[in-house]
Amino acid sequence: MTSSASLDLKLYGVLIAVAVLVPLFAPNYIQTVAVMWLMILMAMTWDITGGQMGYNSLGNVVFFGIGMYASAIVQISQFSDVADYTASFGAIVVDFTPGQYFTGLGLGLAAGGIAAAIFALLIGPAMLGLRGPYFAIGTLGLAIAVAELVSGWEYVGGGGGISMPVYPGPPAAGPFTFYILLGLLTLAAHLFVRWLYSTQFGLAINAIRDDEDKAEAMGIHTNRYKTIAWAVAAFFMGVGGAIFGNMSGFIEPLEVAFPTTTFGIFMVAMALLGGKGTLWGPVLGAVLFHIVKQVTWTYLLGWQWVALGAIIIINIVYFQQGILGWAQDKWPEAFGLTVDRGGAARPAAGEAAE
Amino acid sequence: MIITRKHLRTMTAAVAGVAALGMAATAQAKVEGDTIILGAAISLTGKYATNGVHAQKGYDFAVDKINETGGVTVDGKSYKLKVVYYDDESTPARGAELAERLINQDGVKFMLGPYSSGLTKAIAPVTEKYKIPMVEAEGASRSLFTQGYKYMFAVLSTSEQYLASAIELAAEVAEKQGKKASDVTIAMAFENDPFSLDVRAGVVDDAEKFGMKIVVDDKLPRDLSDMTSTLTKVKALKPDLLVISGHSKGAATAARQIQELKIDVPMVAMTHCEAADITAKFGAGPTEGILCPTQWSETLAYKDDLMGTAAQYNSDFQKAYPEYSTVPYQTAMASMAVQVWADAFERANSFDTELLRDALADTEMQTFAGSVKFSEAGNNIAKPMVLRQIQDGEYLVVAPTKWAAAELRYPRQPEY
Amino acid sequence: MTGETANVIEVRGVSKSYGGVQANTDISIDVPDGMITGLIGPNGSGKTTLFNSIVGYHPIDSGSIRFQGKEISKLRVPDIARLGMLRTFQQTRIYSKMNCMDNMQISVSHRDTSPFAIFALRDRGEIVEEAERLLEFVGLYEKRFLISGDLSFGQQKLLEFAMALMNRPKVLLLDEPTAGINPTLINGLIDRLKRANEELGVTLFVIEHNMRVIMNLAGKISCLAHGELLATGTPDELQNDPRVVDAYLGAH
Amino acid sequence: MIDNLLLLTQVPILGVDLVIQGLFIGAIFALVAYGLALVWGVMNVKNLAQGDMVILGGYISYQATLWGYHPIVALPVAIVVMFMLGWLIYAVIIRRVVDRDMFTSLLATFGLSLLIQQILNLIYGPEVKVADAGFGDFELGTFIVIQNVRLYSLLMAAALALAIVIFMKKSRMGQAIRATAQDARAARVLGIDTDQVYAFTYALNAAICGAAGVLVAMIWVIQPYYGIVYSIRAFIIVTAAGLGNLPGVILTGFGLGVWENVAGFVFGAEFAVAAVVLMLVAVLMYRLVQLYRVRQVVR
Repeated sequence: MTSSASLDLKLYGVLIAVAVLVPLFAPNYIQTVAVMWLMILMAMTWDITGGQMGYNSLGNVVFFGIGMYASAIVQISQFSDVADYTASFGAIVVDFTPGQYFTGLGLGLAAGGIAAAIFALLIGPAMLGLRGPYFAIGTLGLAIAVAELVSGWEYVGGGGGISMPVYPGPPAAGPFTFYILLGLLTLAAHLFVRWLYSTQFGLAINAIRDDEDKAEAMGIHTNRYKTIAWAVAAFFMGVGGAIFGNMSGFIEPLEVAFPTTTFGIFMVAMALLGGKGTLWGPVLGAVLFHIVKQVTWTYLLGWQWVALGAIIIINIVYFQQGILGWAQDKWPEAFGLTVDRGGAARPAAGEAAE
Repeated sequence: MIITRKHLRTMTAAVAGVAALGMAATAQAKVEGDTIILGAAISLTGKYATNGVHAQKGYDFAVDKINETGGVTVDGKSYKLKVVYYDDESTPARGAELAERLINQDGVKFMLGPYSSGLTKAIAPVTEKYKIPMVEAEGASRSLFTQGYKYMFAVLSTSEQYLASAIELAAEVAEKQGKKASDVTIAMAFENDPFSLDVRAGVVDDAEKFGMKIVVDDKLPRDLSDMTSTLTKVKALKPDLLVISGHSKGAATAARQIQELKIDVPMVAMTHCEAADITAKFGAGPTEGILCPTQWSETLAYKDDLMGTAAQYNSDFQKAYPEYSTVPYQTAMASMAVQVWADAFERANSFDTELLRDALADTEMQTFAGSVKFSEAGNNIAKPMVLRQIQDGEYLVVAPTKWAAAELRYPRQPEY
Repeated sequence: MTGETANVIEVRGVSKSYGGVQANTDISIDVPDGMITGLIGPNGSGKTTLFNSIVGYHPIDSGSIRFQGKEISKLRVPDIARLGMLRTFQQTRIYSKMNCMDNMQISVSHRDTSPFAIFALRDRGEIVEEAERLLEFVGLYEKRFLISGDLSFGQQKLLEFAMALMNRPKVLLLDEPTAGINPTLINGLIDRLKRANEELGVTLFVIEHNMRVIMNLAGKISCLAHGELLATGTPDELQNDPRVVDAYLGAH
Repeated sequence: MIDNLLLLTQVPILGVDLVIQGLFIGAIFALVAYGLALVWGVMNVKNLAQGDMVILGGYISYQATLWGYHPIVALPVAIVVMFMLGWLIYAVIIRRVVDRDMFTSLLATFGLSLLIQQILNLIYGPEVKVADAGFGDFELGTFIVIQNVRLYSLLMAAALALAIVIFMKKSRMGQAIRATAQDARAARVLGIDTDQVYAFTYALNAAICGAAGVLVAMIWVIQPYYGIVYSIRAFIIVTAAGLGNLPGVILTGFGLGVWENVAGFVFGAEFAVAAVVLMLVAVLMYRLVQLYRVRQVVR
């Protein structure tokens, strides 16, 4: 197991190196790489329930949107009544001092994470009772329903959206700040998830994935574990949504906050591409997916979505275990798994291999 | 440990991939040889793509026309224009990302706007941040002009004027018939998106001004394909005026279902009639009498040296793009934006973005599509909105009176 | 006969029907503390249904089930498991994508629900020791880092048994522990069941088809037929009970 | 909302109108949902591309109008073309996901749905298209207008459903499909080529969608991205009605159509979609409570 720990260290090194080198040598790519951090975060947090616990959600994007709207409400209510602000169609503009702005931003990010986590804790016990495809369909429905409800909620501007407070200071500093925030969040989330998987909790959600009825029969508090796992994912998605909302500058329900059929599905595709249920698979999948997306978008204009659809199909149909899953099957030792090579094990008390 | 190295190699490759992308794309610049590069993120796919394509064709048509007639002269040298497009997929997040990309990676210094207010709202903060001037032709939401943007100029009239003229017209008609304007009842159906809600705000303001009563106020979901429930309400409440806005999709759905449910409201106004081509889709009979606000009409008496008169632009464009039976105003506005840029380059006589911004701010010109003079906020205050009515399958200007080519037919007498 | 020993499970007048089929009718069985009790009966006689009623898989129609004197017929599976009553499955169930050690570690009892327990690091000394000891006990120590799904069926059964012991239950309900196991290995298994009962003090309640096994194992046996309790007694008594012999002969 | 309810009590005929129009919408939903129930029940494939196949059928009828034919001509054409296309999709993609876990088919067909959308977008562009049937209408009383095209669609949907039911009962293939749905392994033992059955079932579903699409294009509007609307409703109906329950699917389809129309009227159109999707969540929750393995029946 120590080899995998040192491997982890190296990989963190690579990620941090990328995070430092991009602003230094490719400052034009800050925005693109910032979105890449977000993609990693999405794939990784999806994998907590999807890969490790066997609950394939198609609606985790709901936490992203809730976090975004929670932060918007908190940040705007620092200086104005939210309903007045949205009803004015952008006529109310406030120049912030950096102090005010960052206080609001800090509160907003916290609110985003907390609101999303609370939402997960509230709906978790009910939604997580659904199994298999019903959970997938139910969560998809939930995400669409919340998006539609927010669209009809005039307090937050409904379908008209909200302009977020403008970043104070020089123009290049804004993206850089959000780049750093997203990078740090992703790193923190990964470290947290890595720790989580190393605890009894990680084993419990793996057990639920492998056989939930057995886990119940063994007395595991399955509902508690499932709900907490989803809330952890929700918290990070919520903070991610809050940062992304501020980065975008303008948010609205259907396409920015709750993009069910884009980000919502991408996060699943990315985790599957890299290999679900592994620590680094979703990271690898997100990086590759993002690069492929950027390349097709640049060089296959008009065909990019066709390419994306084809990639998802090929990935799912022909290559389901994902890159790391495939590698794990091929070189199990490198992942700390032991394989029976026959004869190695001592036949124990008359129990020979059958 | 085999996998360790493998693993690392994959990661390195990924990093290298990102870096390679960076190297590959920064080659372009604002001016290459004798070509001025303009940049635009436009909706070529997704739900705004119909109008996105209309706008793109407008840009292309004007660029071709300018290049054919000698290009743009800056500092004694003649330059051709070229537009770099990216597809924003009709999503604001994508639009903002692409604007960054155009400016940062492609080195574009002169921007043309995207389609729709939502996208413009997403992109304007970016262009503003980098102090890159942008002339936009498709973002009419008035909230764009309350943000204090200094580098954004819009050639079109703002969205609250879209249907406001219909309200005024309804008030006029009411008074002519000896009723009070405040007796007029209005039914509204607006798509739940930034643009349409802005149009709605303009209608609400004007209705309040006249003291009119709003009896139906529905917001249509974005993937609407059926507005029966809204129209049923309209049918029961018999308002004097029905106003609808929901891009091309909303216009097509509304036109079809107004016919199907035999809605007999005396005055119906909706945006995007031309873009949705409702007369061709459903025939002249059912669409008779529908009022369509437009930024431009080929019957208006504007003209300029490049395009000639509005009518000439209309026929030239149809020659270039025979698939168009009528030229949508989105196209005309887009062409106008390119003309504004060309004019600014020549007046500034420089490629300095600050000088160009000032030149744009000082613009005072007439084009085939109307006069241009920007307010402090960047919107065009020299061009009115006109209201056309579908009369026997033709779009005829009925208001304002100054431009009217036909009498208003009231009440509308459709054949269902 | 078991007058002196307290009964750890008391089933009283339990009936259960599924969609019109009466699976259990008015069944009363006692499972004395610290002993091995057997449950036999031909196929379809309602043995597994009774097990499921006891461990909380479905509601019962009438009757009462007590565990250590506490009424449990309205509790759910995990709650009952946490009281200290576990069951194994006829179709062996383990966490097939995890290795044996992880299977063992997650099988510790879940009575402690403090955050410290939930988020405690795995691979802690005492747990590892216990897991290794029990794997040794069932003869799977050498295979402890194998993915459990790759084990043979018999080994999976042993692992499931070890996992149950890891939980330190008071009572363990075993559903056909020898089904599908190579007959030559059955003696080793019987031996382990007995040792678990004697050395670890776990009360066993065993469904078994194999008469030889159950006669060898249990001190007291109940026989079901057509959902009704036919007879209860020592192995000898049952073997000589004509009703039991009839039930089996009639079934075969 | 109160206003709308008041209006409904003042003009009760409105309610009748809403219900009638809802039933027409529901008929199409039911047809699409029945196809989904078929593939879901027989081969355990959750076809997220269901709605996109409907839209594809719609474009076939639009293409017919471009060539100068009446859109109704496209009905048999769409059935045949979509049947063949369904077979092809089965052979290339679905065959490989049939036996996989349940999530796989969801995602694979999501990819398929992206693909169909985008290809339609490339061919026809994103504009809204319609195929006008011009069947006219008649009035029911003084208020309610009924479009003949909707009435015919309802009848056609009913005829189609009936034909499928008879097919399932009487034909060899239909019997094979039902056998496979009950127990694929047993069907194989009995000598049924289940691969063939699966291919046929998926193709049949595609054909049903194609037919529904033709009706959709004649009644509403089509656009490459409209598929999701029909997919979601089909999933709601099948989830609520259960598999292999044709009367249930049809009733639920009608119910959903009416509910969507009435909810749009009462809560305002902006909540129509939310009302429908929340219905899905509510149905799932209800089923969950039903299935909840508590010792005592939930009170």
